[in-house]
Amino acid sequence: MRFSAFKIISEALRGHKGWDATWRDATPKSHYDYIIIGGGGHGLATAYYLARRYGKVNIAVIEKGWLGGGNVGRNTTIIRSNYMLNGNEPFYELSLQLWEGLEQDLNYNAMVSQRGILNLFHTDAQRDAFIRRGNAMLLNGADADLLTTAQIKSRYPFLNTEDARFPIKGGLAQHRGGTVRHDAVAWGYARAASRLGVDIIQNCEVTGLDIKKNKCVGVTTTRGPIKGGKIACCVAGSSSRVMAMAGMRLPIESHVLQAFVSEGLKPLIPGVITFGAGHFYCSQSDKGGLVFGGDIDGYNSYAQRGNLPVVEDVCEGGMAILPNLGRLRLLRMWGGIMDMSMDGSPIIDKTPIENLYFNGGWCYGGFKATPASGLCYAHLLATDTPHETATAYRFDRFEKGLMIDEKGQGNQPNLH
Amino acid sequence: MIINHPLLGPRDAAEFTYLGDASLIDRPDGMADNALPAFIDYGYLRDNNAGEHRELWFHEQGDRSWLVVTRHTVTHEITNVELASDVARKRGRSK
Amino acid sequence: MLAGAMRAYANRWATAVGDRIAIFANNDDAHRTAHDLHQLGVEIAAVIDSRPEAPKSDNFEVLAASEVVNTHGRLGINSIDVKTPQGLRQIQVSALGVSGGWNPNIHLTCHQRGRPEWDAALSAFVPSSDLPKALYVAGAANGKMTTAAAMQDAVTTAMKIAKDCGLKPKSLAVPKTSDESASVTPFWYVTGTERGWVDQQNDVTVKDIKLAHQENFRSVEHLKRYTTLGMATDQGKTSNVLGLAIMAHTAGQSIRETGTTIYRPPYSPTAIGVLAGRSRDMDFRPIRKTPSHKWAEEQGAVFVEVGMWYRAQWFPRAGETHWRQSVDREVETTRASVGVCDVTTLGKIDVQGADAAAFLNKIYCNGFAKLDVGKTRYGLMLREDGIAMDDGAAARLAEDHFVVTTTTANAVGVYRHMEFARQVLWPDMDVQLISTTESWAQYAVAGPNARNLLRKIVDATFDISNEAFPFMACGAITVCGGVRARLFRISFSGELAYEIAVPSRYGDAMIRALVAAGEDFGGCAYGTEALGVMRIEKGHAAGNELNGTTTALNLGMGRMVSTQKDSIGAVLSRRDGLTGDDALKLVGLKPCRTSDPVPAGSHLMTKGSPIDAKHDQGYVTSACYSPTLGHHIAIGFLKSGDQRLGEIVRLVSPLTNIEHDVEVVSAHFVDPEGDKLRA
Amino acid sequence: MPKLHAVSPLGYTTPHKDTVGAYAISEVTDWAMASVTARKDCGAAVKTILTKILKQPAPEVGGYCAGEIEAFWTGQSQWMLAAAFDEYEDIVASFAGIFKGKASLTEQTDGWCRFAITGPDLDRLCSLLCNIDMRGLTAGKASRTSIEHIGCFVLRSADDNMQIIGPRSSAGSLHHAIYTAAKSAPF
Repeated sequence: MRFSAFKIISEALRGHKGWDATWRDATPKSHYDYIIIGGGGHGLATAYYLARRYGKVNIAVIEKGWLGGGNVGRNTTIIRSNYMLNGNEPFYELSLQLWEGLEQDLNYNAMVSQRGILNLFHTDAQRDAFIRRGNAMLLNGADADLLTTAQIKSRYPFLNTEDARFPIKGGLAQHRGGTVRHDAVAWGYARAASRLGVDIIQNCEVTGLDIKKNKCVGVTTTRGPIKGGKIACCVAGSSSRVMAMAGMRLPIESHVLQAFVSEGLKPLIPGVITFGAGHFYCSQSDKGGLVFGGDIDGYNSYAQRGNLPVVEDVCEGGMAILPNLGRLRLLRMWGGIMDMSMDGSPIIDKTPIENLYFNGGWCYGGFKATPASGLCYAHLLATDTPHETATAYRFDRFEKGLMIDEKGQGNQPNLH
Repeated sequence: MIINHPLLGPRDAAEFTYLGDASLIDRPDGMADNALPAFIDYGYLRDNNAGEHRELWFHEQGDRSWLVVTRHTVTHEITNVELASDVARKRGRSK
Repeated sequence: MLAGAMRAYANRWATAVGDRIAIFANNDDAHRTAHDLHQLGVEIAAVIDSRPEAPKSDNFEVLAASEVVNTHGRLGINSIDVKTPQGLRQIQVSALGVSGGWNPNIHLTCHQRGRPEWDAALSAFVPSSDLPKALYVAGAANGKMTTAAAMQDAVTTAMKIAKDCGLKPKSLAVPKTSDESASVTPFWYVTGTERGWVDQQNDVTVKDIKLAHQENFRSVEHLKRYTTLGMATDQGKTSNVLGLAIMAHTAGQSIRETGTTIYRPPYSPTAIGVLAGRSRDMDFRPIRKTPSHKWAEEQGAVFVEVGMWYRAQWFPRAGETHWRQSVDREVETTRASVGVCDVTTLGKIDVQGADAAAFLNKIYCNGFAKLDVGKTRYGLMLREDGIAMDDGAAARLAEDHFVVTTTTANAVGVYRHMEFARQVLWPDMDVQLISTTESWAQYAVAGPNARNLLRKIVDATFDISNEAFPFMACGAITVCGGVRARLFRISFSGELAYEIAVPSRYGDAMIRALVAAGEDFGGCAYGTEALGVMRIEKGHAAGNELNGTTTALNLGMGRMVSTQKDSIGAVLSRRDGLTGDDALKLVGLKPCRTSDPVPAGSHLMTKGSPIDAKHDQGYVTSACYSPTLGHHIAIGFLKSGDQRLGEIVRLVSPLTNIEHDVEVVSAHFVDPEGDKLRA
Repeated sequence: MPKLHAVSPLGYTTPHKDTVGAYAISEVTDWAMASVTARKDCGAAVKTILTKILKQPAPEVGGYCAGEIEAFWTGQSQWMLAAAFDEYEDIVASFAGIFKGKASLTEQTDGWCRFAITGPDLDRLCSLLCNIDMRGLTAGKASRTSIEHIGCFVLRSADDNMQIIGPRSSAGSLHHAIYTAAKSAPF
């Protein structure tokens, strides 16, 4: 069944009786050529591109809980490709381009909205760094625009430009950035993958990796053992736990990142705005609630819930640039587990164990990477060579000293 | 979260700054033959377990002690707090 | 509306929501609502109870085993259709109250991700039996829905808490209360009608839930996300149980099998301004001012925020209409005669103890053990991953006493790092640390007349001649007739220069005295902009160069990393990827056409190569107009830069529409041999 | 040669004082201060010397000994020693002899601003400012904590008398925080 305007009209006339299941709930088979561990955005996208772009069949995605229940369902929905370093920018630009064509590609409305993203800066040094970054974006074929304080004032009149402790001195905008309905991304990929024959298996937790003579030949799960040709781990915050089953220690720590939503209000914020003198970012969902966030809580956590000091810090950051939010009520907060890597950049690579592959270390930037992560991981799985935009995302970059450290914080994951 | 400081008693976690895994105490010898692989392991690889975790916190807004906190990374329950200097000595870091 | 709300309006605020009310319910408590309203004089049209065994009343009609199946009215309700065992009836009403019974208030038990459990007898979720340590629930929140049961539960729970705390509580009598009936029989939705409202805020209907099921959004989490059930301001307090009961029914599962989503904080929507408190507008973060702040204000200084500090950027004089005029004058005056600059904000850490020198040897990549007392040395501090962390000068005031300076931005982080090294890495070194940043007001005095100026300030008993107090000397002195001070002969500007520190309470007087003394030589005060210009002219790295990704090698200081000792970061700084032949090197850049700017943030391309990211050769970190040289200059990082002096490269900044040729030169634009420093 | 005149952390030539309702908030500038940190293995010896100087037992963890010469605990084997500014302006030189290399002394006098606060129900006033357990901070106790993002020491000399010591550069912000709290105090 394809979604179309005609289908919507005809279903409306027939009482919507004809819509079928968005994806098929599969029962595990005894063997797959590709087993993708993790039914989040990245895992589902990997399965989809593996089937669609690389023509592979006999693929399973196994998910310990419900599909899309990890970070793809608990983020602030922002997409952008405003990176500085050559190891990152081509990858994220590929991702943004995939977002731009996603809905046609998947035949699913993921509400991709290129409403723009604006990073404010507040010091001369920040301006210099943002110019360097904006130039890197343009040199990589992305878009970037430097805005003056006056331009910002006229476009975003509600920002605090009058009585600010750290006055706004300008901003770097990426007009192609924006937001996407996060849950719909998981559903869209699930539906498209399922239609290509991918088995999506929910409530199936991996309890062990079947490794014989340094070769991974399958997984054991709560729904029985499954043999596999290639086993691909794609579990974000649970990366260390799953890879520990293969005896691997990773350059990753798990940390909790909180996100917040306010009660709904009429359109106020036209795009995504980030504060540069504290950590706060905000956009407005199509339902009207402000969706915002800030720093990770800062200590290792698998708790999917946050702590109050960061709530306070985020609200302070919000009030610093958007003082008109004072009486707006915060409705709900939640936490996701971030696989914070040692340089703030991800890993898409083979492991030292044959046929075992790894995708993780997304820190808190995984959502925007979803399409490119899936495509590049599929490329690696299908061809055993890294995708051209992901050649830097290797395990060995730490021993070689080739870190991709956008923030310059070094090997302290909670600072990235 | 409340951290029960071994000298000062219960204090709000907001007074502290986090560093990471307590294995950072075990800094390798920079002059040893195998220094490079030892430092790569020390600097970059972590157990990152879901469960009991020993980790370093600095009482920045307090007495400036570095502490080793034993905390459960799923429940956040803190079961032990020690002065990092004591732990370091026990682990053989005396000069 | 909810029947409970009608009762609250009536009992608490003496407000009747209508003059003729019907109540549709499945539980005894709703009859109490009807009773209360009746007592207050509101006409009860009927109580429609889905249960065959509904309680009877003398005061109003009760229709047992009945359901409201439709409502009528345009702007408000004026009648309802009721399906009774006897047939369909239309009843005139002005308001309809609905009541599905009560849910325990379990929200707080979910905030640590506790999973509520279904209690079939209660037809509601109750707190998880596996609660976090030290969390107890009593009363209605624990599913004890009558006053007497809640009281009993409170006493039992209090006893349990006391026992768990190791106390031996005396037994407590339970207060006597009424024990009204709370009987309820589940009734989830009216069949035969499509648009039964489930979430009244987000307009989720029975039909939407059935459609979610049809499209495989069957997990309660999917149901919530797909239909937006429970995501409005009540956060599902009125709709969640209903919604998932309908899903369970549709899926042919029990509610226990279907499960529930969990509630997230806050319990009540909370104003963002409340959570932010006073930290807003100018009070967002505290302000740090140096002791000369008031003086600088009097001079009309333009301030800039550097971290929490406010620093004077430049001091405009009459007739100067553009900031560059002021900055150029300050630089020219300093280079020609003498200038005074407030450098109080630099971090200062006192390092004492028998192992102080050995400790600094660990902290800095270069050697400190052999530094003579009375001397200062530049120190470069690496992070353990081999990347440059901070730099500064360490002055040896005594055999066992150093004072270390840090950059303004990194003062807090460096102190924390040094405490880590002291307490955790080398816990038995005899070394003590304390910050003295705020104790001293410190001023740079720079320029050929710096010594002449200081001779008017420093007490005559101290010989500050070049011979007695050479480049990199330091020591305790007195100024202005006995005020304790410290003098360091260090230079950031490349001029003959000193930094002089006095206790902060004298800082205001000191800056006035220094500037007044400088006037005899035509000197002036200079701000952070002129400071920046002079350090770029001299090729000194600062924050833009120490950006967290650069190594000593990149900064042109690779040989400083000693191989003779074990210092923090030395090992990892030697990794292949950081030491390749094409590593970035700090270079100077000057425009081929002297009128061109060389702005920071530009990228560098080999001349003739395509202009794209693949061919990127480096980037500009710091730039300024050099009044000394009469054109713009910059420093930046270029691949193999030290091998490329004299090469013409392409500077590009597509973001600001700049592209032109620049020449790669030494980063030391002014006095490369350092003759001025030692004069 | 010019004479150097001192100014207070708030920038006045004489210490500033405010009265807000029942509260008096006074800038205090007449203490010289030095940190005293025991050298390796000298903790006990330094305590003995401090006891001699203070003429009362040296403060234990979290302790504050008021007096003509006063001291409070700031960290492991570390104290802040304070004495009258007029007499002890060069406080390190004044006490270096008595510690005889058993402790590292560092002048801290001008690193800090100090506000004395007197008035009723200081526990509640301070609970508007910081998150330490004020009821536990009885007379003779000291604690370092954060007040509106400013790291401060809070000393209690009596039920109705506290001292807040904060970084000198943030004197204005700290004063504003205390003043605002006193004004907001509904008691």
